[in-house]
Amino acid sequence: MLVPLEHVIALSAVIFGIGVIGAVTRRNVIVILMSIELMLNAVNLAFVGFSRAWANPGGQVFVLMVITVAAAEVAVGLGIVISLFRNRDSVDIEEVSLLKW
Amino acid sequence: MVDTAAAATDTTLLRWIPFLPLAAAAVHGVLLGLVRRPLSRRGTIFLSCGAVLASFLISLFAFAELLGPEGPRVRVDNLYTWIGAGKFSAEASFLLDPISAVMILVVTFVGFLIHVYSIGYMDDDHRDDKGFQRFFCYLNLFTFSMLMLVLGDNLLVMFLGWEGVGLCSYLLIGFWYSDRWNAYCGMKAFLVNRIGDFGFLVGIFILFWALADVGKPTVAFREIAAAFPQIADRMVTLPAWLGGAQWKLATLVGLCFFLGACGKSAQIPLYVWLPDAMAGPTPVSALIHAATMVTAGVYMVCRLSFLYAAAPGASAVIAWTGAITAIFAATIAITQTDIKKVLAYSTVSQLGYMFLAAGCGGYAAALFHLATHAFFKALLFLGAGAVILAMHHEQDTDKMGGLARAIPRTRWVFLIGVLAISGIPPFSGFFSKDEILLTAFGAQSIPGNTWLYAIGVVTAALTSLYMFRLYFRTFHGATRLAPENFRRVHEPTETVRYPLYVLAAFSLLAGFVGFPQVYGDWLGIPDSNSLAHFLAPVLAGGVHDPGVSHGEELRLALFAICAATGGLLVAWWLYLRSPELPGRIMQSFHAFWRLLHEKYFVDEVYDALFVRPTVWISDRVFFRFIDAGLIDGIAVNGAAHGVQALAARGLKYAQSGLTQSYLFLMILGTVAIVGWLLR
Amino acid sequence: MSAGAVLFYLFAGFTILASLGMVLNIRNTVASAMSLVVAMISLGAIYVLLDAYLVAAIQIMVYAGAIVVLFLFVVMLLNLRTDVFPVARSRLPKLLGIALSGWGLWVFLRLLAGTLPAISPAPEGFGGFRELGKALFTRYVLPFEVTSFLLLAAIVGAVILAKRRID
Amino acid sequence: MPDLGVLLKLLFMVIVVMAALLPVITWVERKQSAVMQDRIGANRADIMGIRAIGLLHPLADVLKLFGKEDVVPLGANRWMHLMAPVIALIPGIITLAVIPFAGVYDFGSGPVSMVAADLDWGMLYVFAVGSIATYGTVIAGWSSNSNWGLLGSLRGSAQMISYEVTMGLSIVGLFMCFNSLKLQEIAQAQDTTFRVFGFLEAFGWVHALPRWVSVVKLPMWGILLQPLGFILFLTCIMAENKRPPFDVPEGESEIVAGYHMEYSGMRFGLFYTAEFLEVPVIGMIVTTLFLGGWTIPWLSTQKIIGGLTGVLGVGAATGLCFLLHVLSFFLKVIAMIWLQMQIRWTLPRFRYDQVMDLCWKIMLPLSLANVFVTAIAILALQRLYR
Repeated sequence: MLVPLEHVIALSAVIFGIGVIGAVTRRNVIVILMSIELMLNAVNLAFVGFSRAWANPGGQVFVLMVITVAAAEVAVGLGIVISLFRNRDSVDIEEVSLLKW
Repeated sequence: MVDTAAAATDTTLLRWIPFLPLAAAAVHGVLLGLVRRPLSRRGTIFLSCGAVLASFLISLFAFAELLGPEGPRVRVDNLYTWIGAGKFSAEASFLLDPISAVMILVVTFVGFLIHVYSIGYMDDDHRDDKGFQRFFCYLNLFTFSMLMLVLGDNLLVMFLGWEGVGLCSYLLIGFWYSDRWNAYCGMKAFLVNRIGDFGFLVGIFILFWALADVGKPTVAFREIAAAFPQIADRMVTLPAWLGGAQWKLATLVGLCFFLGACGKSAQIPLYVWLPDAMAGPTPVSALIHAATMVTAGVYMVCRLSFLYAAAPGASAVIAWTGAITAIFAATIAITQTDIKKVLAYSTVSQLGYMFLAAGCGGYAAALFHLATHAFFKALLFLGAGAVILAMHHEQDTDKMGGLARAIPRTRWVFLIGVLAISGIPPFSGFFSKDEILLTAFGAQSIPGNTWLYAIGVVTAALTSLYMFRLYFRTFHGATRLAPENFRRVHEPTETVRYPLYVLAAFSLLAGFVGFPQVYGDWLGIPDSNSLAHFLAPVLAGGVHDPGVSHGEELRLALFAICAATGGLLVAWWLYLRSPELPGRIMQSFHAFWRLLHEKYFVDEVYDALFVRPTVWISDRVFFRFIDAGLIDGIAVNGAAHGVQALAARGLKYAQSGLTQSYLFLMILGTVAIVGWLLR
Repeated sequence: MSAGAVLFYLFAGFTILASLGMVLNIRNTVASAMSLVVAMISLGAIYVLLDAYLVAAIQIMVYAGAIVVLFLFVVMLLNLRTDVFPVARSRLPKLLGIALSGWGLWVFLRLLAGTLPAISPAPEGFGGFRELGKALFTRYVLPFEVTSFLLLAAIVGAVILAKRRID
Repeated sequence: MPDLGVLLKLLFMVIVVMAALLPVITWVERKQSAVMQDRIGANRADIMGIRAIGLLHPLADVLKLFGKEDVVPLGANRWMHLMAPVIALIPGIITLAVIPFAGVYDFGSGPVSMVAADLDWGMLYVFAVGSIATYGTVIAGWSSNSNWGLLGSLRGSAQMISYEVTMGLSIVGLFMCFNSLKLQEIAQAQDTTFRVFGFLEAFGWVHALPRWVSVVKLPMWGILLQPLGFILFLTCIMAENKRPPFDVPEGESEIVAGYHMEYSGMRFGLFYTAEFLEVPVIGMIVTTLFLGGWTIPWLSTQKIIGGLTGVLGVGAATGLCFLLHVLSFFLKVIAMIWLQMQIRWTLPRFRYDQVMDLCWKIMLPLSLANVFVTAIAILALQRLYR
């Protein structure tokens, strides 16, 4: 193998961290969804790395599952975004704070 | 001693005996409870009676199978492992040995007859449309439970049936629940039985604890019997709050089990529920509260005979309790006027006889009397039921008299029953009661066994006295009915009458299965007491030898006959010859008469001692203070109010509605966990 | 250092830069989306380097080809030229969150060193569609089916949500 | 590091396509439209009076486009606006890398596969790359700050995503038949023939069949195994290319020029090139998948080489065979290009909703049905022949 597994996992961790930061700090709902996608990708990378390390296809199978789930999530999430935009004319997530005391 | 722990033939026949009635009951229950479409009368009859008849036939077959080959007469039908925990495993399995064979025959046969009888008896019950099917549903359920009880291979299955019959008795006593009094009686029966069941359970626990202590954790009868000698003689120290005395384990366990028997079989001090149980329909009184369920205690004592044989103390207690109960109930019965009450007290008294025999070691005698009593007492109850039907649900003998002309058939069968219970030869009661008295007379191991015998004889005299009193007051003398009512008295229908005939035949002949050896020697019949020999292999002590010479035995029998006839004559003199006499006696001994008539005020005493304090405590302390005050007030509502206040003060501000703050908190938690895991 | 390693670190750099670009570009949503695409494609390349060919192809097809296009589609549908939002209500927790996640990341990376097995050369046909297909339809068939149901639910949900009127 | 052979093959493809095919295609497009519309067509461009029936027009176009000013409209996102055409062009070019333009030959130094990158997952690669092409459209329309462009790219993205789904499903059946995703393998698998009524043997009365039954043989081409798949795939991939009749993203009569209306000069030329580049690429893919790729019907490689060896010796025979294969490949490709032209100039533009309905309501179910039927047929045949 070309690089040690640690580096792969480290890369995945870094990407995940970036995704977290994006999800926490950005206020544009769409960008938040993107950040979530980024996190999912980080997880996928970890899966692939491990599945390569142990020569076990299971990890890649689960990557496929994750991709499917991501697609579903995006479809629904963007649907929500659209209806949200229709109602509030904004994609600022802090606009959507009705459900509180 | 039972040595058949290993030698048992497997069979798959037995399971059908209890399960057919269960299936019938289940069908009824589903139709009534879920589908809510009651079956037609014909269908109900066919289903229930058919199920019981089938299980009776199967029982006959199994019995024949059992009689066939010599050797260990034990059949086991193992369904599955009910409870398996480590070394301990309780099988859901049925055991057929001579004891349970006799029991299932009695149960299914009498049960079937009473099912048939109920067709006619419940026919005029129009209190609610579903009543008919509901009644048969309960009857089938009872039959199932009773069969579980007698067929159970281990204490747990037996206990299952034990509770089941208790439940069914509750349901059937309060069958006409619209009447508060019936509901109350059912409740009373249930609660009093609970006390007994408690004793039973404690017995099981102690026994199991001791067996596990010697490395044989089991509840199966035969294994217990095999392992019992190891633990029979060890001493148990009661906890300090029970006096901390040293008890022999066998005695302790035996007494615990006997407490259960007292509850189920209505012995002092727990007999009070049985007379009130007469609130149920008469077939119920006949089946449950005379023939089968109340004898469960006797059955249990015989089933555990190996235990009681090793516990003379417990046996003495049983014998004395039985004797005292017998005479006690008999004296009460003398003054009762309600036809069913009289029979109820006589049942208590006869059960006392059985325990007397069992306590004195005559387990075969006890079972013998159990069987005969099942027949003639069922006969008496059903006859009483016929009378009650004829009288249009009038039970008070003060309003009867001279019915012999109106309902001759009923009168004759009833007479047979009376003769049988009074112990007039050659009716079945004579043989069984005689054997019991003999056993009591010969039981040297029991302190004061001669007194037991004396009590037995006196009770026999009293028995024939009150039974003939009942008979004369019901069927003879001048009628106390208004003429137009008297004209409306009529014979019951066939389905009511034919069971009476069959039972009459059996109460006439059933005695000969236990034909004493004395007369057997006259007629040159070896082993004439076939029942005893049949039961011998599974009973402690085998064929019980009272150790009384033949001449002595004959003299005792003569004595008993004299006592019975004496009672008969007294009754005849008092209630036919000079009917005004009882009134005068009542006047002169009024206080004593009242004492008897009010059943020694036992109910009142119990009410004052136990019921009222319990009710007071549970109402004032447990309900109003603990439940309503502490639990509802402080725990439940208090917690709710506290949480509400907390949330309203500060917690709600955490609910900012900002999705990202939630997300942030989530990440906070995750990071914390990860950090802690990786620390 | 082998050519594969060079490519790996190259694409790793691309990925990180693109992700940062996506997160930090606070003016232009489409630009964020585009940098996300770059990240996806570089990840796909990394998958190729890790012998996960099928996953790489699907990564590019689904993520780059469909999901992000969907993002762009929505952005354009809502016609968000630039997203300038009023001042945020809560900054502190976010910064704290960043710090904490950074710390957690650091701990993780520090503990990562030398804990994982060395990677052996991949067996023949590893990561190919044949092997994965076999695994997917034999051993993991239940998750597969369940995921298909999830997709169905998602389709229905998306349609219902995006409809103008629910009639 | 890629060796020389790979580079050579790639260069061969790129040069052939870009330098030879593209200009010709533009010319053919003009001429064919003219023929079909009963015009003379482009014929005025000349060098010192030599017109060469308009063959110089492509050159003139290129010169003109280079000469024009490259306008970036006001309020546009400059970088993206500049990048979009490149993104649009790249996928078409790099797709060429996996297309086998000839078979596998042994010139004495081991077998050489005549494809730049002989990937196991070649077809997936094609899909992946093709899915990137969407961005060109999307970015172009969005970045050039214009409502027409925005509408165009909206339509474009929706259309391309939708048709990718059906495109993928429509050739699953083919993969089942050839049991591979490797384009070279698919092509080789088609380098043979199959007996039309061969399956009748399975019923055990083949001896009762007339003699000619086992003589009638057809080349094992995808189009013969998967006719429905062929139609679906061709439709989808043409829709991907957004040329008429699927040119709703740039419908001149509705949204002036759609996503590239704000482009001018060579950047527009790049979009233009991209579209025309897609045409031969599509032709190549379809040829490889459905028309037997480089194979020559009824003449398998072994037959050719075996037949010619006696005359020319092995090396020359192989070389000749190679040339023949390349020839047949490009003939088929040109045929496919002509077919696309035909369709492009025959059918009018669909309405947008028609495009979507065609994709989701007609072709997707059809492709699914195709997959099922194929699977069942394959299983049945396996049963019969076992």
